[in-house]
Parts: sequence; C-alpha cells; structure tokens
Amino acid sequence: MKVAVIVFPGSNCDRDMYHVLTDVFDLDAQYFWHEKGLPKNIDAVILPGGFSYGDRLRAGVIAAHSPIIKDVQKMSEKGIPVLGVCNGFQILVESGLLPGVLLKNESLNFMCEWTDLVVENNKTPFTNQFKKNEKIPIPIANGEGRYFADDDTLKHLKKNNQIVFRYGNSVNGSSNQIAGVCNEDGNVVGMMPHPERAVESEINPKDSKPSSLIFESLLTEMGVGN
Amino acid sequence: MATFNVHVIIENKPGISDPEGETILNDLVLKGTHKTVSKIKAAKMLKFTIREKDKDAAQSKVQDICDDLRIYNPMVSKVTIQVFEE
Amino acid sequence: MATFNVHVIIENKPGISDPEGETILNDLVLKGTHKTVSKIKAAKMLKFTIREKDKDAAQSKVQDICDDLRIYNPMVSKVTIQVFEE
Amino acid sequence: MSLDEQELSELKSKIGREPTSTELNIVAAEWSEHCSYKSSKRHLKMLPMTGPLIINEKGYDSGVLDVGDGYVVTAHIESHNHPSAVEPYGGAATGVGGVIRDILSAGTRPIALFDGLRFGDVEKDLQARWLFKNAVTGVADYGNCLGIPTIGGEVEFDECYENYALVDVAALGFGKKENLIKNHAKKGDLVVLMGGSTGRDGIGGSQFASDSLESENRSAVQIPDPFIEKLIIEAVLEARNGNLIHAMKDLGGGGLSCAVSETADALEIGIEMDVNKVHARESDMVPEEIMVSESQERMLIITSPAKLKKLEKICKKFSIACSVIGHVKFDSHMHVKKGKKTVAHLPTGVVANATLLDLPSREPEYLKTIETEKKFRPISNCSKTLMKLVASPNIASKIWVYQQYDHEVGIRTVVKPGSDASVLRLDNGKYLSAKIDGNPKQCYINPREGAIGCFEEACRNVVCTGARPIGMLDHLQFGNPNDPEIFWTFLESLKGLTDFAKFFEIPCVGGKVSLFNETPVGPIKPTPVIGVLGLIEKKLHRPQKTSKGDYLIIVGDTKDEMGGSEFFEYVHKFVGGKCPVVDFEDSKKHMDSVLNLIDGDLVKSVHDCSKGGLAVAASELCMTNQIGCDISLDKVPNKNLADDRILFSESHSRYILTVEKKNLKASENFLKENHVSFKRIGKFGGENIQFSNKGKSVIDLRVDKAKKAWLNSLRELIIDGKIRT
Ligand SMILES: Nc1ncnc2c1ncn2[C@@H]1O[C@H](COP(=O)(O)OP(=O)(O)O)[C@@H](O)[C@H]1O
Ligand SMILES: [Mg+2]
Repeated sequence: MKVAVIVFPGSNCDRDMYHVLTDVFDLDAQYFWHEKGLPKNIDAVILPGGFSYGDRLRAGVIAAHSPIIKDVQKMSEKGIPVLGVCNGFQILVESGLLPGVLLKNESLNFMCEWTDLVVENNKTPFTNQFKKNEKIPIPIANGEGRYFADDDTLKHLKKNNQIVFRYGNSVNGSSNQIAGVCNEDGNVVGMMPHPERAVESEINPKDSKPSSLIFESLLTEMGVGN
Repeated sequence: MATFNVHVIIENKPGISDPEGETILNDLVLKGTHKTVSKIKAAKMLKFTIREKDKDAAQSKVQDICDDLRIYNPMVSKVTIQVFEE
Repeated sequence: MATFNVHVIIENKPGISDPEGETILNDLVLKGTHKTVSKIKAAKMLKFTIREKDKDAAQSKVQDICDDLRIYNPMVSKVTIQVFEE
Repeated sequence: MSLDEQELSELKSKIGREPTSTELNIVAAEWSEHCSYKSSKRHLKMLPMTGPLIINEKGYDSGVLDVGDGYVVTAHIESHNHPSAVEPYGGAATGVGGVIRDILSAGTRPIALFDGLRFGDVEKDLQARWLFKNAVTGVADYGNCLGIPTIGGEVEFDECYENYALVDVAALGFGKKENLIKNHAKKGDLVVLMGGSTGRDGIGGSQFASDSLESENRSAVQIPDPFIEKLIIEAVLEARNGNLIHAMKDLGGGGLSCAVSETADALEIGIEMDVNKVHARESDMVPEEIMVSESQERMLIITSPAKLKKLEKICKKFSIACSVIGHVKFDSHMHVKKGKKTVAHLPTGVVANATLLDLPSREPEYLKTIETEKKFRPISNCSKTLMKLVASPNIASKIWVYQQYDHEVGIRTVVKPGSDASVLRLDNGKYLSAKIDGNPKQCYINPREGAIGCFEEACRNVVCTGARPIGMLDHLQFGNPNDPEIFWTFLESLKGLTDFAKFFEIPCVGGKVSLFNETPVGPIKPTPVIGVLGLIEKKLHRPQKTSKGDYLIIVGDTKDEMGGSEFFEYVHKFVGGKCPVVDFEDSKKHMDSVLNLIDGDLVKSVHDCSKGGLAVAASELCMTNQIGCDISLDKVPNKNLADDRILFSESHSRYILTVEKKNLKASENFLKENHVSFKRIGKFGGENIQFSNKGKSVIDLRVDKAKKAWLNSLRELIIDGKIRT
C-alpha cells in the first residue's frame, strides 16, 4: 500500500511526515511535487505542514490552486483517505475539500506548544482506533490555526459528526474549540496539531501512544494493521 | 487598452471578530490617550495594475480574479474594489 | 464634533521589494488565465472611526496615533491617510 | 561609503593607477570592518581553531565538526545589530537568513537556530519594547517559515543598549561528510548567481555595520523573503545531491563584491563577470550598485558547463532565478564588465586582504574603581526580593518568546527550550546539545573574567544535559575599536576566551566580530556571546521530574563576587563590585563529575546556577516541577557570607543536582572521592520555596505564586506595558 506525501513550495514538515510513515510505521511512502499528477495506485494521501508559498495572502490559499489538488480531489471522491496536517489542513479548507476557514490565532502570534486533543469522531480512517473522548497529547505550531465556521456550517458539522478533534481547552479561540474536521463522507480529515511530532517517545515529553493511533487507524483502514 | 490601478480591500464581514483591530484599539485605550477613536478595523489591500479596455472591464476582471482565485474567503470576508485611471 | 472614517494605508516604500505582492502575482494570478495583470502590491489597511471637530483634526490625530504606536516603520513603509465624513 | 585617504593611496599604489568608481565601491565594501576584520583579524588568530573533530576546508563560512559515522555538524554565529536597531523586524529576520546560508554553503542542511536578543530597559523604555517585540516576530516569521526550529537563545535588557539592539543568531547544520562541498574550481567553470533579484535595498549594509549609528546612511534596510530562502535551501541541497556544485558562497555583507573576491581569493582563481547578467530588480542600476547591493537570499555557485543544465532545471522546479554571471579564470583577478566594457579589474589578493590594523589599546579608566562596593543596607525581606527577581525581565521565563518559535519542526528536538540547553537527536544515534550565553554586566566590570564566565556558563548549560563540550562559537560585540579603551576590552575578552578554550581543549569552530556598536549615549558594554556545542555519544539521560523526598545537592563554592549580578544591578541599582572569576581546575573537575553522575544515572536532573544565583536556580526547579523545597543556607559551601549574598551571588562553576534518596550515598561518595566541593543543602516537598539559616526562615514563597509571576511577567510587560504581579 502506497501513501502519497504531497510537497508544495514551502512545505516543511514533509520530511518529518515521510520519516514517520516509513521508519516508524513501515509504510511505503512517496513524495509528490505539487505540479505532478497522482498515479492511480495511491492508497492514501497526506498533505504535510509548512508554509506553502510563504503563507502569502492567506495560509494555504495559493497551494489550493496547485495542479495536484485536482487529483487529490478525485481521490477523495473515490473514498481514499486524505489527511491534511496544519498547512495541509489550511490547503484542504482553501480548496473546498473541507468546510470552514483557519484564521489568525487570537493571540495574533505564532504558537508552538503542547496541548491536549479530544477525539470526537472515531469513525474516520485516522481515528478508528480511538475511543470517543480519548485524549491525545500533541503539539501545535501555527500562526493561522483558529478554526472558524459560520453558525449554519457548525450546525451541519455537528449533525454530520464532522468534528473530529477538539482542543481540551481554549488555545487559540477557535469555534467550539475545534482542532480538526472531516468531510461529509469522513475520508478527508484536516487537523491543526502535528501527529508526526508526537509518535516517537524520544521527542514526546508526554505519551506517544495516543498519537500513534492516528497512523495505526490508517493501517487498520488499509487492512495492514495489527 | 489602458492601464488601471485597481484597489482591492479585503476585510472581515460584519459580525466576524477582528482581533488585530481590537488589539490596536486596546493599546490606545490602555495608554489612556486618543480617546476620540471608537473603532479600528484591520483590512488587507492589494493594488493591482491591469490593462483593460475600460474602467468597467478592469473592475469586472479584478472581481473575477478575486472570486475565481479566492483572493478573499467568502465565509469571513468581503471585498471592495475601486478602479483608478493611471 | 463629527464622526469620521479614516483609512490608513501602509505599504512598502517605492524601491523596497514586496515579496507578498510578487508571490500573489506570480504564483497565483499569472498561473491562471488572468494575464492582463502586470503588478500587484500588497498593503495593510486600518479603518479608524474617530470623533473630531473637523477633517483636518481627524487626519492629524490619526497620523499622531500611527506615529505614537509605531503602527508603521518609516524606514520601510509609507502611510497614506484618507479621511471620509460619515 | 568610501575609503579613507590612507586606504585610497594604498589602493592606488597597489594597483598602480587611479581606481574606477566601481573599483572604489568594491574595495570600500570589502575593506570595511565588517568584511575584512581589519581591526580584529591579527588577534583572532590566538584562538585555538583546530582539534581532532574539526574539518578545515578552504572557503567555508561555517565551522565543520566530525560527529562520527560519516556525519558532520556545521555551526556559525552572526549578528545583525545595526539593521535591527532601526528596523527590528527585517533586521532580525534577515540576520537569520544570513546565518542559515552560511550553513548551507558548506553543503549541510540547517537544523537549528539560536537567537540572542539584547535591548534597553524594557520596563521604562518604549523604544526597547518595540524593538524587542518586532525582533522576536522577525526571528519567528523567518525561522518558522523555513521549517528550521529555533531551539534556544537568550534575552537580556540593559540600559547600555538604549535605542539600540543586539540581535545575534547562531545556526547548526547537519549532513553527510561525503556531501560537504569541496570548494574547488576547474578550467572553464561557470559562475552562477542564484536566488532573489538584486535591488537597491541594502546598499551599503556592511559599511553601515561598520559605522556608528549616528551616521546618516540608514537606507540599508533589507526586506526578508523567507519563502525564497526556503526554495534556495531545497534547490541547493538537491543540486548538492546531484554533485552539481564545485564551490559555493552565500552573499552577505558586501554583496557580490565580497562573494566574488573572497571566493576567487580562497580558491586561488580569477573570476570574470558581467553585471548585465545579474538579474536585477530595477533596470537602471549602475555597476557599483549591483556589486555592493546586499539584497538577501542569494547564493554564488561555481559549476561546470556540463552540469549547468541540471542546475537550471532544479532552479526552474523551485521557481528561482539563476543567472550565469561569469566564468572562472586563472589570473587571480576579479574582472567586472558591463557588457563589453570593463568597469573593474583588480587582483583578488588586493581586494580580499585589507591591510590589517594594529590598533592601540589602553586599560579603561573606569576599571580602576569599579570593584569598590557601595555599602548596602541588608535586605530585610528576602522573600520579596526573590519574588521581584523572579518576575524581573532578565530572569523571568522566556516562554513568551520561544513559544512563538517553531522549536519542534524537523522532529529532532529531544530536549526543548526552557531547559538549560536544548538537545537534538542526530541520525547516527548521538545527540547534540547547544546553548549561547552572554553577560555584558559582568563583562563590563571585568572584560576578561566576564568573557570566561560566558564561556563557562554555556559549557555548564550543555553539561547539564549530559553532553561533553566539543566546540565553541564566539561573537565579539564591542563599541568603536578606535577608542583604545574599548579595544583593550576587546583584547582582554579575547585573551580570556583563548585561555579557557586552550585549557579545556574546546576549539573555536567559528565566530564573528561586530564593532562600532555605539548608541546615541555611548558604546555598548562589552558583549561577547558564546555558543557551545556538546555531544552525547551514548545514551541520552532525560531530566526526570522532581518529586517529594528528593534531595538537592549543590556543587561548587558560593563566593563574595556580586559584581554584575542581578541582585546588585536590578535590586540595588548598582553597577560595580567584584566580577565572578572561574577557577579553571574547579570548573573542569565539576564538569567531569557532573557528566559522570549523569552517565551513571545517579541524578534525576542537573540545573546550573547563574543569573539570580542559588535562590533563582532552586526556584526555577521548584516552578518547573511544581513542588516546594526546603534549603538550609548554612549548609551551602561559602566563606561566611551574609544570607542575601549566599542567595544571590552569581559565582560560576556551580550546579544543583536533584537526587533520589536511593542514589544519595553513591552520588555523595562519588563527589567526595573526586574532591569536589559540594553539600547536600535541601529536600523537595510541600508547596513553598523555603530557605532558612540555622533554622531561621529567610525566604518562604508559594511555588504557584512565584510560578505565575515567572511565567507571565515578560508577556505582561510587553503586551500590557507593566508587570501585574
Ligand atoms: N530568545 C530566545 N529564543 C529561544 N529560546 C530562548 C530565548 N531566550 C531564552 N530562551 C530559552 O529559555 C531558557 C532559559 O534561558 P536562559 O535564561 O538564557 O538560560 P541560562 O540561564 O540557563 O543560560 C533556555 O532554554 C533558552 O534556550
Ligand atoms: Mg542554565
């Protein structure tokens, strides 16, 4: 099974994600430059974090127009799991694959700190190994990480069980403390925190198991899990 | 064809919070000076230089660009477009 | 006393590069079909609501605030202030 | 920007004719203090620069250390003081950009950043607050965008930086030894300029850095573009992997003038180039402007015609401009043309080697009396004093700063900012620890001992993580060197650093000199900033959480050397007294012993004692571990000092160890056997930070109250304008 890691000009967590997929979870991962197309044999797509196009205009908006996004969209329509982390989430939102927007943090500053996530939806390809309300210690690192959606959208999200992760406490002022959402079908997931920074105990000052479940969920989804 | 300067102002829709404007206002309030200011709103501006046949064409072209390319995010912001002849 | 809307536009001085405008032009606008655009300059805008006795007072008050709070650095940016009556 | 009369006649006699205006500009840029080190170079040679781990290659802008298994670590330090003092955001950001390119030019990937920030009195001075806030944002925006973690640094405020800013940035790189660029050039090789376009911004920057700030030339602001820099990094590394780079240099101070002349000089080649081929931002730039422009985010690369196609393809992929501006010759000249017309033709040896100065030095007058102490009334309420110190800008936690920096990207950061030193994991299973430290208050009182103290403090911080120091970076920042008194302080600091480096066999792997740091009211205090790299060869011993019943041991003597301490300067508003002195033998013994204890898993954690002394160091432990302690001052090894001196003395070579009961005997025995001066001074537990002397309470402070002040005061000061606690 093959996981595509999409690289945009300015992506900077691509190598971290690749390391985790290959060295930690023994997956077959491959980089794809944003101008390329995606081959048919891809089983999952990951948009890593970073500052695509220097976050100019708005985080994610320029990358959302990259040629490869059309292929990501096609894959997502086929039900293939797609995960956007941080800037990847911003790109998914700006390209309309996920609802809502990500605004500047209330502090107006970049924020790099550890926080707790709460799993709201454990039915997605990236959360199927969690219990509902399970906690995940995980770091955030973003300047535009405040999830916002208007009331109608929020209502819809709740009804459809599209809120995947919430923060344990209010870190940046996001609507309903939302940290991650999915599309209506549940196969496209976006999250602001960085699971790839939390799955190795060596660099995780708290507990690396919960974050690992995000990737183990993917393995299970693909039928290669334990 | 003529050259036009088109100003695009992107700002939050009414009802959407604007921490940046508020912070600057708070700074003023905190310092206790300049009490005559009652509101500050932060916005972003893009100045386009564009060649089109007339003002209207310039206006609608830039409007298209803004919509097409999502120069603004319609969920939270609105744009105002002003065209100036060179 | 009257209420004024004062627009403050902060942009890089001429001759100083504007990486944001360039990226928006080259990586977004020109990559599409909108080839008539030749330049984009990014700027920041602040909209003040202020009560002062007249237009001039509003103008100079806002200028003072921008200088006081160091809303822009005259080394790199210039500021344009426009006053509108409510 | 110009040459002085003597330099002009020297140039004329060396080339045997009148220089052209382009030549004048090129030479003025290259002979500026910033590029040529003309005042300092002959003295810098005293520093030990070789060692078993050091790899020396011509033309490197960064130090290279062999960390085994085919891997190298590169390191460099820079400052961007003058630009940051007038445009803190852009100045700090482009400072980061510059030091990153030095790492990149060796062919290694930048993996970490450090920032040392110094400003005026942030409590009183609004300008200082503005400078600080914007410099932090500048570092954050640049480093974060590149995806290079900023994992450490320091922040300090002192009146001597009023209306000024010191922004130091250090960077570390990592890579395979076999991928290092072996700077060389072959016949027919091409000279390529890659990256951002050349514009008028930043013209005269290096000259600017060599003038004092009062001078008029303030046009040298540079606009940071981290996005291009990120693309350059990826493009260069891809080109390196393809073996497409024969030689490489980043464009920094002095722009093309320096890059071309220094590359040619280092490789013993000539370079012929055409300014018309340089991709410029404005069409009407004259040759001298193109040659001295310090526009950011540019690299000079020497490659062969055969490899050029591949290089161009990589540049195209990343949308970065890449122009062939010239070619390699073997006449040791730099030949600058505009189209067919020659605008400069100079021997590179002349351009790149300014005549070194031998400036006079004289011991400053003020030093004769500085050690005399004023009489102080003893502090009646030490709890209050400790609380005040914990919330003071220099001692308060810098969390408001480092949380704005992405310090985890790259997933190497094993020990994160907030500890004594940060630790990175390397691909060969080893760990790299690093920290930068400065102490202008001590260096002002005693430039020599102060500098040694900075060096030792950086070592101590690294040792606290269990790493053995393997290399040092020095950044020497002083006022106008033409003032013999200032130059004397420069020499003293340098001699101190040299002695320490030699004694401890820690080679200097890189450095930088920044002179002419003058504020409107005078020179800055001597401000050497020292970076130390340490290596953990085997197992990493992560600091463990302190719990109830753990013991506190202090290693090292607490002495009556309060000069430059926060206690004297912040509490008593007194500048003077005796500067702490490092005893080399003790220092070494303590380092070795602490490393041994960590290696043997006998201690839970080690923290160094520095700013604010024992009282602050112990409080920091309590606050970060959310636990109280009970410490007996009468047990602290000292010679009959008053309580407030034991609490707040900043004597060097001291560590505080947290030890579990079961390891107490073994640790104490080990220290005894190694003749280390130490004492068990306290025990953890409860909710209060308590110090007593012979049973009489001296300090009693709630941990949570202290912690709140310590964590929040800096942010409150910057955002709200005052400390609320
Ligand atoms: N400007 C900064 N950038 C990043 N980290 C910083 C900065 N200033 C301080 N820190 C971090 O805060 C912690 C305390 O710093 P400092 O007080 O200088 O420590 P020490 O006294 O041990 O030298 C360290 O982990 C340091 O790296
Ligand atoms: Mg320390």
